[in-house]
Amino acid sequence: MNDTKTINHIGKIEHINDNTIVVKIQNQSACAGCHARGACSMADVKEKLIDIDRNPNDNYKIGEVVKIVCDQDLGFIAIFWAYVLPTILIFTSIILLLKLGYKEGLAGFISLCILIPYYITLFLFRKKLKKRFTFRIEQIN
Amino acid sequence: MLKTFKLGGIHPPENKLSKDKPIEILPIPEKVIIPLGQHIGAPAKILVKKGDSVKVGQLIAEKGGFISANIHSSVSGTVEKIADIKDASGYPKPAIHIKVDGDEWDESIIKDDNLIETISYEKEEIVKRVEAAGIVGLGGATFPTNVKLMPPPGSNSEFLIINAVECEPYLTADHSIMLKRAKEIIVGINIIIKATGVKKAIIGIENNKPDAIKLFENIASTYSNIEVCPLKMKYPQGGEKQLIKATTGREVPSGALPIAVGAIVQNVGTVLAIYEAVQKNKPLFERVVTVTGKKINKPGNYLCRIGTPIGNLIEAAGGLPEDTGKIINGGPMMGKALINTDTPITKGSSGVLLLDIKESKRKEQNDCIRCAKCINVCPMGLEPYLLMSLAENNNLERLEEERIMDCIECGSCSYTCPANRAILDYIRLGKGRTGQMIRNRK
Amino acid sequence: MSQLNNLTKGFLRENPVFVLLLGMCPTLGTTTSAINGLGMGLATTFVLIMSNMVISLVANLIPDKIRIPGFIVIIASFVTIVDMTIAAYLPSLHESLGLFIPLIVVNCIVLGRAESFASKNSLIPSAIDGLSMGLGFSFALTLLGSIREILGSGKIFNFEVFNDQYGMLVFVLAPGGFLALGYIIAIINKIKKAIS
Amino acid sequence: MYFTFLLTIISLCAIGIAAAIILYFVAQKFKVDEDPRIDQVEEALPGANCGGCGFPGCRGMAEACVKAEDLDSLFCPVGGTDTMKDVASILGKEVKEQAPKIAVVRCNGTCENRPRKNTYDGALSCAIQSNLYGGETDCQFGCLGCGDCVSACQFDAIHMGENGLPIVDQDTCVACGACVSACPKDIIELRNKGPKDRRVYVACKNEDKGGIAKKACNTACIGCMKCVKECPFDAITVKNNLSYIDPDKCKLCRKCVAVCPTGAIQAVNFPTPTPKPKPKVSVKKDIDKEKAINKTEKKEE
Amino acid sequence: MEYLLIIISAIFVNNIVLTQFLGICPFLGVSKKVSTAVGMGGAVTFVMTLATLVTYLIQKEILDTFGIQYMQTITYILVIASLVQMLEIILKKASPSLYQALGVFLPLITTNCAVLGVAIMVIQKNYNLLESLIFAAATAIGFALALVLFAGLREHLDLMRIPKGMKGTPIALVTAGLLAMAFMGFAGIV
Amino acid sequence: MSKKIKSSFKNMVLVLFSVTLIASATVAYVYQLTKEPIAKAKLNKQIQAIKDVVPPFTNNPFKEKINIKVDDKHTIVIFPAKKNGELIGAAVKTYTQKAFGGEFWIMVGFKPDGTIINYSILEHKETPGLGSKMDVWFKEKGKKSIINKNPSTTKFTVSKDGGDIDAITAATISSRAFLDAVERGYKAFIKQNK
Amino acid sequence: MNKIFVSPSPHIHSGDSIKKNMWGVVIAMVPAMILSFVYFGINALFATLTAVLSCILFEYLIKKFLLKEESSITDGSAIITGILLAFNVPSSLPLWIIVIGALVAIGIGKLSYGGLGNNVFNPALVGRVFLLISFPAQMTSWPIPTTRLSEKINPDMIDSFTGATPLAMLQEGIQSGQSVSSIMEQNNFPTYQDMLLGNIGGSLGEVAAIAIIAGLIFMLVRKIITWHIPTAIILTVAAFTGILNLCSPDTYADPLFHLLTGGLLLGAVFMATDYVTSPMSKKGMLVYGVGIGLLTVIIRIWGSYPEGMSFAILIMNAFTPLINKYFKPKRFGIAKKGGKK
Ligand SMILES: Cc1cc2nc3c(=O)[nH]c(=O)nc-3n(C[C@H](O)[C@H](O)[C@H](O)COP(=O)(O)O)c2cc1C
Ligand SMILES: Cc1cc2nc3c(=O)[nH]c(=O)nc-3n(C[C@H](O)[C@H](O)[C@H](O)COP(=O)(O)O)c2cc1C
Ligand SMILES: Cc1cc2nc3c(=O)[nH]c(=O)nc-3n(C[C@H](O)[C@H](O)[C@H](O)COP(=O)(O)O)c2cc1C
Ligand SMILES: Cc1cc2nc3c(=O)[nH]c(=O)nc-3n(C[C@H](O)[C@H](O)[C@H](O)CO)c2cc1C
Ligand code: SF4
Ligand code: SF4
Ligand code: SF4
Ligand code: SF4
Ligand code: FES
Repeated sequence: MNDTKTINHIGKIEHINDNTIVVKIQNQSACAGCHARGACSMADVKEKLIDIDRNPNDNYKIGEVVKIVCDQDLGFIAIFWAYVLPTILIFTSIILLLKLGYKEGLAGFISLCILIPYYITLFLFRKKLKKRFTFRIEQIN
Repeated sequence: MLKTFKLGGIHPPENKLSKDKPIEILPIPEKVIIPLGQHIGAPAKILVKKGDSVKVGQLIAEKGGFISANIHSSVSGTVEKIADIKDASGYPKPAIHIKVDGDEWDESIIKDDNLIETISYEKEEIVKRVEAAGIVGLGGATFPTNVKLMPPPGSNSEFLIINAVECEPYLTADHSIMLKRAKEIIVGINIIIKATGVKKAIIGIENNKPDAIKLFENIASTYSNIEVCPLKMKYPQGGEKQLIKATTGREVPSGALPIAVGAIVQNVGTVLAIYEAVQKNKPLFERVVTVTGKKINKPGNYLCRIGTPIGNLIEAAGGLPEDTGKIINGGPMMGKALINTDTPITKGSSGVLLLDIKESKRKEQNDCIRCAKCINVCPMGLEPYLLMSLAENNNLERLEEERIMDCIECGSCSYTCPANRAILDYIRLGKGRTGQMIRNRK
Repeated sequence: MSQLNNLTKGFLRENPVFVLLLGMCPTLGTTTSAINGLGMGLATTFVLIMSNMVISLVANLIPDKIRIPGFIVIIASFVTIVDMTIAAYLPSLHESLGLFIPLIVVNCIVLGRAESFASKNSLIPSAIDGLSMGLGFSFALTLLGSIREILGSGKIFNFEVFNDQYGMLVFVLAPGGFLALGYIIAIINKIKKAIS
Repeated sequence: MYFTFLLTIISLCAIGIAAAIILYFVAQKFKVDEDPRIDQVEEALPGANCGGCGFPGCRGMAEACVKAEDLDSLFCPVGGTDTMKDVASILGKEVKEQAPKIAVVRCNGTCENRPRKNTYDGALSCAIQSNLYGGETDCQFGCLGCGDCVSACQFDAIHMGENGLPIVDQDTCVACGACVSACPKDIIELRNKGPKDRRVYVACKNEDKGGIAKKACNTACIGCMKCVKECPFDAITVKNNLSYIDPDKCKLCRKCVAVCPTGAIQAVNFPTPTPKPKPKVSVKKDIDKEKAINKTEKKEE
Repeated sequence: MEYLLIIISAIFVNNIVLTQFLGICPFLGVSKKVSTAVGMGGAVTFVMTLATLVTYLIQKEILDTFGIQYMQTITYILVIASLVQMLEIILKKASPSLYQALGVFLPLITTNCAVLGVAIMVIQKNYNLLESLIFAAATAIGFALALVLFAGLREHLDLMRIPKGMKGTPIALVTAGLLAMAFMGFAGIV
Repeated sequence: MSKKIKSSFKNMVLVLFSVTLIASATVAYVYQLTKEPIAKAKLNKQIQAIKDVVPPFTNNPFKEKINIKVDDKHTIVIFPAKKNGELIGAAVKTYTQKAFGGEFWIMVGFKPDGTIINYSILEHKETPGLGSKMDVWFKEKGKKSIINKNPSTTKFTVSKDGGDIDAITAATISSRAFLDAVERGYKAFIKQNK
Repeated sequence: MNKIFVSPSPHIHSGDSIKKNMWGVVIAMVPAMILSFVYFGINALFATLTAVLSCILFEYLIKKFLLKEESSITDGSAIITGILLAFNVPSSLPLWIIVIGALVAIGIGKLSYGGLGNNVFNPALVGRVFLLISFPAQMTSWPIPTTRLSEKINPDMIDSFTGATPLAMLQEGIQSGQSVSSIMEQNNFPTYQDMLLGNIGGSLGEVAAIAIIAGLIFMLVRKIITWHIPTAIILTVAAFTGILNLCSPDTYADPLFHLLTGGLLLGAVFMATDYVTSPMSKKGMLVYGVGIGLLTVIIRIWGSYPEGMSFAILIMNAFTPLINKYFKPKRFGIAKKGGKK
């Protein structure tokens, strides 16, 4: 009975497949609140498609506006895998390489390359991760 | 060190003006008004029509659902009309109006005062009799008692806790019946023990009633399974979760019922009603009501019929004082303010309290100064100031996260707040809306 | 919409700083004095006008999908040019603006106007738009700079208004920037409301 | 010197091309298929983000407009028909004329008309008061006067009048409906604004039987059916002892006003006084006109 | 010890938002929820570190060797812009579910002046590679700290009765100013 | 408006290539134009700094400068000023790390015997209006001044610490740091001059 | 029958009020105030009067003319702000600076947020720190208590310690390479007894530890504040400086010294405890107190300000919403983490 706080996101149902519902969400950009939204960034306001496991006997319709809910902890875990761990990797490899007497340039380059196997590993584990990151869908009101 | 609950709590001035007053029997009024919804749950269904003549104790409305209760006539006479009255809820609700004519009791009721100690009924029979008698919790929540006596299958009921705390200021109704009907109450306890199969009964009494403590300790000493537990005074010790914590040290989990920790809580008045229903076949049609207030001439405890207009009680206690500002059905902390004295006494009315104008008026409300005093007094460990502002902003999701549904509406927070904030007003609003949201979700 | 309207909108109605809240970093970072604010504003104005003009010319030649990198390169070039020019001819201003000159590149106003105006309009309106926005930005920066300078050191454009013994240093420092801007925006909101 | 020149060009071009290639793939992977018309429509909308249209904010509405087959079911109350026309012209769609609406307070239970029987002293909120009881008067349907509607209005278009009833400022009200949903008693209704702001409506919600209603409030609708019989256009119905004038059928002839024995029917903004006014009726006519004579703002508690 | 000083300086003493005035837009724009702010911190840390690493290499290996330091602004901004976007593609390819979870959790982090600013600053400060990276990461943490504090304050202010005229940006700026004032207490620690 | 160019791969690469090409060419061109003035401005600043603190000279102090490396980041530079080949003084670029804002650099002019001729502030992060007052403070008269004083005869610490120089009001830290920098330059200069 | 009132329960109130609490604090500050008059003479009186009156005036004017709300000056909070502002400045401070401080405290620190209860930073400290940063010179020249002038002072040395608080003297000494014990043995250095009685240089209200402790006891007895925040601060500072002192007694002074100087007690008792800007739950208060303690010591010992209390409190004010969010009171019926249900 811990307080599991959740994150909600409004999206719209894009398709409904046999066992997933695909919901399109608008990724708020940093300037979501401002008039020049989309202008201030290198990247526009983007949409993301989210797959959600479907309960066979629900009755959502395409185009319906729904709420996507995921546990806040999941968000943090995602941040960890996507950002924190690679940062740590870069740092450890650079420190190690510099200690081993590599030149800065080379050390930097190698540690950049370390990210490649990292993402390959992520790729290999994608099924497992998929199980981890599940979302719920809720009707609005 | 006397036991009490740990978290929060306040010490409002007791003002138990009618403490030493014996129970007086109120003359039967000329007319009674018996509302159909006197309990939690579905209103009862009317069995009589205009012009019918009824006897005291006759079933006039039958329970309208699983959680509901029978209603019996409290007087003999004729049904004058069936029409809406504004009851304590402040909204017009259907009620049976009966014109009184003599005092003829239903034959099945045993009218004498003899103590019947042997319990000759089995479990199921007891529950049936309680159900038939229309008994609801007299501690204020008016939950149908028979439902409470049938713990859900699989639950393990260990304790019966008798709520003899009466922590509300001013009220002395429970105190007075404890002094007068102690023996019957003990039999009633035994009946409940038999019905529910609990191993032990604990009578929780606050130490502002030493006479009652002594009396019950004396009687209970002959029963190995009944124990008196004197408690240190603190409001809201009468709240069932607080009482369970104080007497057994167990904490009812958030969102759960007392039975989750093996406890069943009954008010002393309810116990007496159970005794009368089971042993004397007497339905619940009268109760003891405290009539009190600083300006009132004769504060006291009156045994009166359900349906008696509050005005009659006030008359008996010396009439409505000149500068009455508020008429409260119940105690000052949890009672409901009434709009006039026509409102009838119902099963759940434990007292009538009159406040003068000065006491009645609320002071001006200020912004919260975040003094945390409300947090310190909240017996449920909530953050009333936060709940209030979330409720003002209608942020239902956060309200749920902040456990607004745990609030027992004891009012300690509003009582304490130095900024005079109407905390509980808003919490109630938010609680209602949050509850609605949760129900919708299901 | 007349050109005049186009020209004046940047001052109050669509002032990039006070109303649109864009480019806060240079706004706060360079306004320790009126002159610095003005300098930064003019530098940005130059970049705005030039990039707006160039972009309005080449917008149709750039495929949509590399629109943004294309624009960035153009803007960055002008920024670099401005940077070098100031370094060459106004070395002391260059020193006080420091890091914020290269950061004009990421100033939301520049890319924002390129995207939302210049890429859809022709040369002249684009130039006017750039000028208008740029002047609005300069105006805002100068105003903020003057207020901070007066309160902070009793001077405005380096002219002594009162003895700097009475100046409140805070306003020259970081907190004062936030505070001054906060209250200016509050006042401007009030004025806008009074007008409408 | 030419060497630097060359180097500059080479390195920037290399980076530029690398960026181009990366961004090409980015573009391929993230098809931003946002309809540019959404932005245009959003720009055409007033940007009040009030939710009056039923969508979360103006952008939601813009999306809905772009996606929708026709615009019949979509309406921005703030911008009104004009805005919807603009939107339609952006999208090349038709727009149905929608009669402009305005919030109307359907209670006339002023202090004179509806005697106070007790004094409410709880938190200043209609929602809380209505949870507690029926109100200070004997009419449990009428306005409670704590001004939840006033605080709900984003447009500052509704104020508490001196008579304890809310008054809608007909120039500023955009008919967003926020007050309608805020009122726990359902007192406020969005009605057609009417030609020259003229409207006829029943300013009462009391569903009690005639006697009870009349006792509670001088100007209550008692469900006497006179207006129903009088109305030449069949615009009036009585349900639960309460009369209702269908704004789409009402032709503003004001015959009903004349026959109403309690003065529950209001006719506002007509130049001449109502024909044959009934005596003993202290109805304040043209309440809308005295919009906020006195801007007694709801005091913060 | 030197690294420790860099870290303390970047987080507290010379906090990027509160004293350096960089990254104000996201600071004012996305600081609505505490949990998001924490998440942003993680993301910004990675992006800043990575961007600084790449730009550092470019500076040393290309710009410095060829003597074309003046191309700094153009190259940096291009590199940073595409780097961030590339990161997204890679992440999406590598782990769609992770990518989706981030989408629900985080607002898009856009390359803002803070990233570019840090990349330029490490060159100006003459840091070596490791110092640069530590500085970048610590700066990002300082950014996150300011963001989280500010998000907390704003969540709180949302429930308060702020005067009409001050609501929104003005009070946010005033609060930021007072926060900056409080942070001046760290002056001189390094 | 006219048609947009399609986003085909070829187009994209081509267009971006041309954009970068033109951009880099332009920038490079402007660079060529401004290179000289920038260099001159930089030089001017340094020369000016030297000129500010030593009497008129005829040599090129840059050519004769002496670098004294202190550590990785700090190098004290001595610019000898000669008139007609005779050493008339030197401008010493020196620093301190004890400042309120971390470190700052100053240029101090010494007579050959170490007496201070003048000084100027090169770069600093001291608080404007407070620590930054050092640009004039130590030139003023009396106990504030360091001009014409010789660190070997005058105690170059603030009076609060028992020295002979008055600190800037409420900026003792900057004052200490300033004197520290002067002292450091003095020592380097004297050592070099021996 | 109009006089019958109807309202939701509860129908009675404890009678506690904002006024009672605020005036209680004012009373608790009286001893320290009186001692400040004794030590710093008429200047102290003027400073206090100016601060209090201008706080009240600004509160009245801004509320009335800018916010257009009912004035709230009688609730006493502006008076507290005024007194505390005065307590936090040297008695020699020009009065116009105090007026500016009051304007900042009330205008920026309090009423910009909507007044009592809505602000997030302690108004008096906002005013104080604003002044400290804006007018460092005036804010850091401390007159010596008049009572000290006469005794045991070597006239030659007056200049070297005029305007020095014990903390500043210590910091200067350490920077010039002396050891703590040698600094403290200098005969113009105040003794612990001096510090306890307030016989030292410093701001008006921070000098007399004993008067502040009296105020603390008064507020605790009257249940105006709880013990959590002051205790947490004092214990943290004592523990932290104690450890440092054990490690290197020459560079770090002992805990008692730190506790008795630099407004630590003043802050811990009167300013950190401000309801509005401190956390709500008991756990939160402890965390807040520990935070203030740690920051104070860090700023004092390693920062450039000899005195760190004001900054520490302001910084922790900023953390307060987060603390409130993550340190909830113990809920009834919620088992500790991990336990089921
Ligand atoms: C839907 C519902 C079901 C309940 N079921 C039981 C039950 O099975 N056993 C029981 O002892 N009480 C039951 N209760 C009663 C509550 O535990 C409690 O006694 C009642 O709400 C009054 O408590 P209070 O006066 O402390 O608020 C139930 C209440 C409700 C609303
Ligand atoms: C704040 C609060 C105070 C209460 N005080 C009392 C009390 O003093 N005496 C009592 O019998 N019930 C009191 N109750 C009701 C009890 O919680 C519970 O409903 C009752 O003891 C159950 O017994 P019953 O069903 O026999 O009424 C109180 C409830 C609450 C929420
Ligand atoms: C905003 C601010 C900026 C400061 N800047 C400086 C500075 O640039 N140089 C300095 O020596 N002290 C600076 N100080 C430190 C104080 O003035 C400090 O009290 C002083 O240095 C030591 O006191 P004293 O000079 O009166 O002995 C600053 C203080 C503040 C509040
Ligand atoms: C225990 C207590 C301590 C207070 N401390 C301060 C304080 O340090 N500074 C201040 O301006 N006001 C203080 N006040 C007054 C008041 O709470 C303060 O002005 C509010 O922050 C204004 O919203 C205090 C009040 C109380 C009850
Ligand atoms: S009414 Fe609710 S919130 Fe208030 S003290 Fe009681 S349980 Fe806590
Ligand atoms: S008791 Fe009142 S003033 Fe104090 S925190 Fe609770 S709501 Fe706020
Ligand atoms: S009065 Fe009602 S309908 Fe009109 S604008 Fe206000 S809230 Fe909307
Ligand atoms: S109209 Fe409704 S919301 Fe408005 S004051 Fe009356 S009862 Fe309240
Ligand atoms: S983030 Fe710095 S200008 Fe926008």
